[in-house]
Amino acid sequence: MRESKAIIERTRRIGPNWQHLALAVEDTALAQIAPGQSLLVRATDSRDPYLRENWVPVGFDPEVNVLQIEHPINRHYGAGDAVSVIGPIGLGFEIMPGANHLLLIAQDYPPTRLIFLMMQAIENGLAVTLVLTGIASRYPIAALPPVVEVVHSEEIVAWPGNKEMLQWAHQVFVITSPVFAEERYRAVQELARDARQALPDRFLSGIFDLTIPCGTGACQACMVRTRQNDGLVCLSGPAFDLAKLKRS
Amino acid sequence: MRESKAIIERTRRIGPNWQHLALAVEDTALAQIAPGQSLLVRATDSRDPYLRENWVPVGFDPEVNVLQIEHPINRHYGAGDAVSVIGPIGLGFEIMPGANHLLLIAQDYPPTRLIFLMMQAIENGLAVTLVLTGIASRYPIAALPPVVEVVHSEEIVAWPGNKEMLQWAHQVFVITSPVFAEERYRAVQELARDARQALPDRFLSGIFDLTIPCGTGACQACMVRTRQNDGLVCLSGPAFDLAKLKRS
Amino acid sequence: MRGDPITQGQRKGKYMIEITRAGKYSLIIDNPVMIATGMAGFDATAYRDLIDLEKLGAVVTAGISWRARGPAYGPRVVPIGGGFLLHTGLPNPGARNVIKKYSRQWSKSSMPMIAHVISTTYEDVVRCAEALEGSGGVVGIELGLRDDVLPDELTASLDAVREGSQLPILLKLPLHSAVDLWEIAEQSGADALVVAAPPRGTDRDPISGQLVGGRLYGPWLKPQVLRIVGQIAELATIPVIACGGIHTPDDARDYIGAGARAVQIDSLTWVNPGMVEVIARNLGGLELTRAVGALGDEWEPGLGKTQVMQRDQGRSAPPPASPPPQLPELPPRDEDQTAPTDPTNDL
Amino acid sequence: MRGDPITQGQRKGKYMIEITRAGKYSLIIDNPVMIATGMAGFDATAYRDLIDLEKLGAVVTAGISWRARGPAYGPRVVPIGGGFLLHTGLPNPGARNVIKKYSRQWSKSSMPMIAHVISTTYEDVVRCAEALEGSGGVVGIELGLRDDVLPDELTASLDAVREGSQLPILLKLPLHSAVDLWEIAEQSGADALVVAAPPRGTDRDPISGQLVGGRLYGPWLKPQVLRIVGQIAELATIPVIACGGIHTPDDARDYIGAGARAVQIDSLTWVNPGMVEVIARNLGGLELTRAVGALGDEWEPGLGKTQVMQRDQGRSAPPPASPPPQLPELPPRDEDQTAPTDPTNDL
Ligand SMILES: Cc1cc2nc3c(=O)[nH]c(=O)nc-3n(C[C@H](O)[C@H](O)[C@H](O)COP(=O)(O)OP(=O)(O)OC[C@H]3O[C@@H](n4cnc5c(N)ncnc54)[C@H](O)[C@@H]3O)c2cc1C
Ligand SMILES: Cc1cc2nc3c(=O)[nH]c(=O)nc-3n(C[C@H](O)[C@H](O)[C@H](O)COP(=O)(O)OP(=O)(O)OC[C@H]3O[C@@H](n4cnc5c(N)ncnc54)[C@H](O)[C@@H]3O)c2cc1C
Ligand SMILES: Cc1cc2nc3c(=O)[nH]c(=O)nc-3n(C[C@H](O)[C@H](O)[C@H](O)COP(=O)(O)O)c2cc1C
Ligand SMILES: Cc1cc2nc3c(=O)[nH]c(=O)nc-3n(C[C@H](O)[C@H](O)[C@H](O)COP(=O)(O)O)c2cc1C
Ligand code: FES
Ligand code: FES
Repeated sequence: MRESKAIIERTRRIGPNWQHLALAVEDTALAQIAPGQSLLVRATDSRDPYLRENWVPVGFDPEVNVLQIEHPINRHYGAGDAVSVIGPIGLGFEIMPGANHLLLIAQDYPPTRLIFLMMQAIENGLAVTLVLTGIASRYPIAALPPVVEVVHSEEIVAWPGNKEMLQWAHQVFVITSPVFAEERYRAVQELARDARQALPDRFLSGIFDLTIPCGTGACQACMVRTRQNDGLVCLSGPAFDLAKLKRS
Repeated sequence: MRESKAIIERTRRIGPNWQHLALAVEDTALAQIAPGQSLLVRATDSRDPYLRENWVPVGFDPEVNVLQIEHPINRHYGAGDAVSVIGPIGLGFEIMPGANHLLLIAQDYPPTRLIFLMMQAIENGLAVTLVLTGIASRYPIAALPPVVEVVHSEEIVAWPGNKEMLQWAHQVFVITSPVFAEERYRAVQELARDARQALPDRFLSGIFDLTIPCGTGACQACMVRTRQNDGLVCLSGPAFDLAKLKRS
Repeated sequence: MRGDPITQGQRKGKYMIEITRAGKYSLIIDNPVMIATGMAGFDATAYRDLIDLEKLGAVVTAGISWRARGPAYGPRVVPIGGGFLLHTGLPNPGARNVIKKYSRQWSKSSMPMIAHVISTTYEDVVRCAEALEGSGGVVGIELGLRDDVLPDELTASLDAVREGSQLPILLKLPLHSAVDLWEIAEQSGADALVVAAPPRGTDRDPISGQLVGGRLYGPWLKPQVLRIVGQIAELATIPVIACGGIHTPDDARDYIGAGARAVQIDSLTWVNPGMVEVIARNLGGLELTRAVGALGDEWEPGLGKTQVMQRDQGRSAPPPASPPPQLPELPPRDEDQTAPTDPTNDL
Repeated sequence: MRGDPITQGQRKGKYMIEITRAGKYSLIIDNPVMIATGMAGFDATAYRDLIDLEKLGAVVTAGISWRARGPAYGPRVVPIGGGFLLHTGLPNPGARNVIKKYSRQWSKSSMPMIAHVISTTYEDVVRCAEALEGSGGVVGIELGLRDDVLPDELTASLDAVREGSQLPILLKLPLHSAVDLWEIAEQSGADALVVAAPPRGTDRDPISGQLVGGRLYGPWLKPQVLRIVGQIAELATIPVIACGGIHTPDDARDYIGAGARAVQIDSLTWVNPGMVEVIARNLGGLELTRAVGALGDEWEPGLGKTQVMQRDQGRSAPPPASPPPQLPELPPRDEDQTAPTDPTNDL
């Protein structure tokens, strides 16, 4: 992990609340960035916000070393702005060998963390279904490739056809608000147990979108309560096998 | 004094360190703003900087309610940015009746506070000489009207021809760093006393460019040590008759 | 002092909040939001056109001493990260001159004025309190202390104010020693505790390069003060008034939730005066008696009552904050459990 | 402890700064800049590619207790105005596991590691100190305390560390009580005072809506801590190490100027790690002995020695800061008056 400079080359509004930033990175190590990993960015000389922001790539163009970043429109960035980048943060999502059907679920939470994975999976010929529940239903899907099946649901945990989908899926990634992660991830596990005989290891991964103060494993503020109390989102996250979490 | 909105309509670089912002004001009371007065501006939602900035007009176009603000290039402003304005702060400079020759002196300090006065004086047919000493020599004068006589000096307090100028001037405005104001304003008084028989009241005004936390007279942080200890820059400044100051 | 804040009816058709000890030294205001000392001058008229002062519960004057005080030498304002350092020297023309100049305005104003008395010598504080009570314009005295005040000095200063006047006394405690001093203050006759005076600090003025000592202000004061307000309000038997870094209605509500009877707004008054009014309007609706249908903590401008109710019912509660394993922290105060009884609930 | 910082020669061709009591418990480092506890994990290797660790004087580990501790429940980071609140619960796998995992790395590193010991029970602190000394990897122990620690607890914790080990003990004092506790700490055998641990506060997590209590970090800590460092360093007879809100080389120099022997960098490590190295490089040039031609306080990257001299001679001095009329404030420490004696002066 290194600190380097990057330049915002373009900004594009993709919906009422979301923008995409084309970020030209100088550190070629970032060319290896994988779905799941993110960047710690300081985009201003100001001390407000004080902590670095966690920027999530949704795409990468290796020809020109440009990352697509999805960011809420709570701030305006100008083309040409230089930012300081620390990264990559965390591990890439691990797709099990032979997993051809991916089920991605954004439970009442923006699916941003799932988009890069979705794009790469499609490129590699996998079948992908994206489930958007609760407020995630409002996420602008116009920009997504038509080959993705998108399912909307008002209800937060379950969705129409969830049983069948959990049956055919080879691997599932879920994201929800960290505030409700424990109860909601448990509910998804219940759904899956109801739907199928066995839950193989790594079948269900939950993404923990916690605030990342340091990104280096130093502060331990991003620890997820695994059986060993050793899961740091910034080092071994953001996705954790739901079967390995500690239950309170 | 009121709080109102204003829009930055245009930004223009006038030198390596200075920009002009065209500020469209919504509060028509600000159309009366006079040379010497300024605005307390919050230009960002961020809390850095925390205190409002003190913006100094250098011109005003009453037809369109647009103020020209002179601002160091330590921050970039975008056309269309809305800012919150409290003002006007302070009193306008008082020109004595019959004063036809103005001498404006920026001692090792940006002359920004003098420019609006200079422009109005010229418009009203007064003769104006602008003396720029020390670092003020680097101020970009290309944008100034050619009718102004500009004198440069390496030396901070005195300048070539100071005696003559202090003799013919009907009124003098001096600005310098608040850190050195006491000693430097005293030195200018000495120069003036050497140059002429009598120093009429209000002949020499010193400008105190202090930080203005409140702008309302509430905090008393901008108090200048006058004989009565009652001179608040934000209410009765920024210019004070040098004859009325307390000497330590 | 937590729970059962006293509301004895309504004045001007609004709420009544007793911000000092009940009885002889009771002081009642109708909105829990005040402006803190030093923020609005000696009579607040400077903010007439920036804030609707009628919406405020009270304003505390700038510091007043018996003898005149001049301004501090050298730099007086230093920007610091997300805030500033202020060193004024507490200039004021002395109590008699302040009263001469402002007491008419105080009496005319329908908004209660509380005089902030600088604790200098015993005799001077006595005279200052006498003169202020005699002026007839102020409803209470807030006593300010040195940042490193000793318990004996605190007691002596309180005695001096009481010797000079029968006005309710609000004691403003320094941040760092508030937890150690509040009990002595309560026992020595303070009628309310103002928690806290901003801490003093030292930083370098970037313009002159000089080191400057002064009071520190900024939004980061709030979490420091909130913790201490919670600790003191838990135990004190006289009202606690919270002061420190309030910048939003939610900041003010957090203090009320921690047990403060009222709040004082500090530097927000300068950087965003309009927001002071918004906070007073918001907290003005804080019906501390929880009358039928009142929602203590759910007001947003533009949100109708029914919408509020609906939103409240639909919300899924976050899991309760569990205490950390071995590190006891003052638990957040339980929210008032009174259920809203408005019949529209059933719609 | 002001003045005459001890410099007993050079190690690795650099300076030597004694950051603890001279004698048996002396600890010498070669750069006055360290990283504070909790900021760089248990062995700092996470910052290997972000900071040239060789430039630092030392790194303090994250908190270590005898027994393992789990992470805090609920939200652990809350942004506050210009900073943040952090509530981790001080998770660590227990002293034996920490030592097993990191002591090889500690011994290998040429940068001194100081272990931060969490003051739990007497017995556990003794065992923890024993184990750490036995590991052979750390050069000293920094003892951390509860924010509301009582004098007796402080003394007992110091005793426990001393019973368990003969390593130099740095005691980290809480901000609010540092002025009251430093003397007891000095008398009870602390070998250095770290001023200060960040204050605790309470604020509302905007994501979950919950109140969270934790430590507060941000640049505004610096003026609060600088004042206290000045007060304590004036009187203490053991070295003072300053910690709080350092974000620039000038912040660090202000602490040294106030009498600190060394400094610890806190949250800057996370938000701008590159600057930590710049500060260490800058302060590395702070020749505390003021050798011939050395300029203690005038280093800027890219500025040659001769230019520095010229600039220094040409500068017109700002007027001295006059004390305010009646409010005595700790005067800024007199700058060392030793004139530079480099012959190039005369050019
Ligand atoms: C059952 C019930 C429960 C209530 N609960 C709350 C509560 O929890 N919190 C609460 O604050 N109020 C609450 N209110 C409303 C409260 O009692 C006041 O009516 C309200 O705060 C406006 O007070 P005011 O005297 O300033 O109104 P007015 O003097 O009538 O002022 C009205 C004007 O001020 C504006 N205004 C009002 N409030 C605000 C604001 N917050 N921000 C900006 N502009 C504003 C309005 O747009 C309007 O233009 C409640 C009212 C009822 C009937
Ligand atoms: C008479 C004299 C007085 C001095 N006074 C001071 C003083 O007051 N303060 C002081 O800091 N140093 C001072 N120095 C220099 C100091 O002794 C060190 O040489 C200097 O800090 C670099 O140390 P280093 O070991 O990191 O250098 P090296 O390991 O040799 O590092 C050199 C590299 O680091 C870069 N670098 C060095 N310093 C910095 C910096 N501050 N910021 C960013 N990059 C840097 C250089 O560009 C270069 O690439 C003085 C030197 C002399 C001879
Ligand atoms: C004798 C004495 C009395 C003081 N009384 C007050 C006071 O009433 N209110 C207050 O805010 N500060 C008071 N202070 C002092 C604070 O510690 C600080 O000096 C004061 O806030 C001055 O603020 P300044 O930094 O703007 O000069 C007093 C200080 C002294 C020495
Ligand atoms: C028994 C006990 C020992 C403590 N020791 C330390 C310590 O060694 N270092 C420290 O930073 N905080 C220590 N603290 C506590 C602080 O007050 C605070 O709880 C600690 O910094 C935990 O940080 P957190 O807010 O991240 O959970 C201790 C608290 C307790 C109850
Ligand atoms: S963000 Fe600090 S340990 Fe993960
Ligand atoms: S700026 Fe506050 S009184 Fe002038």
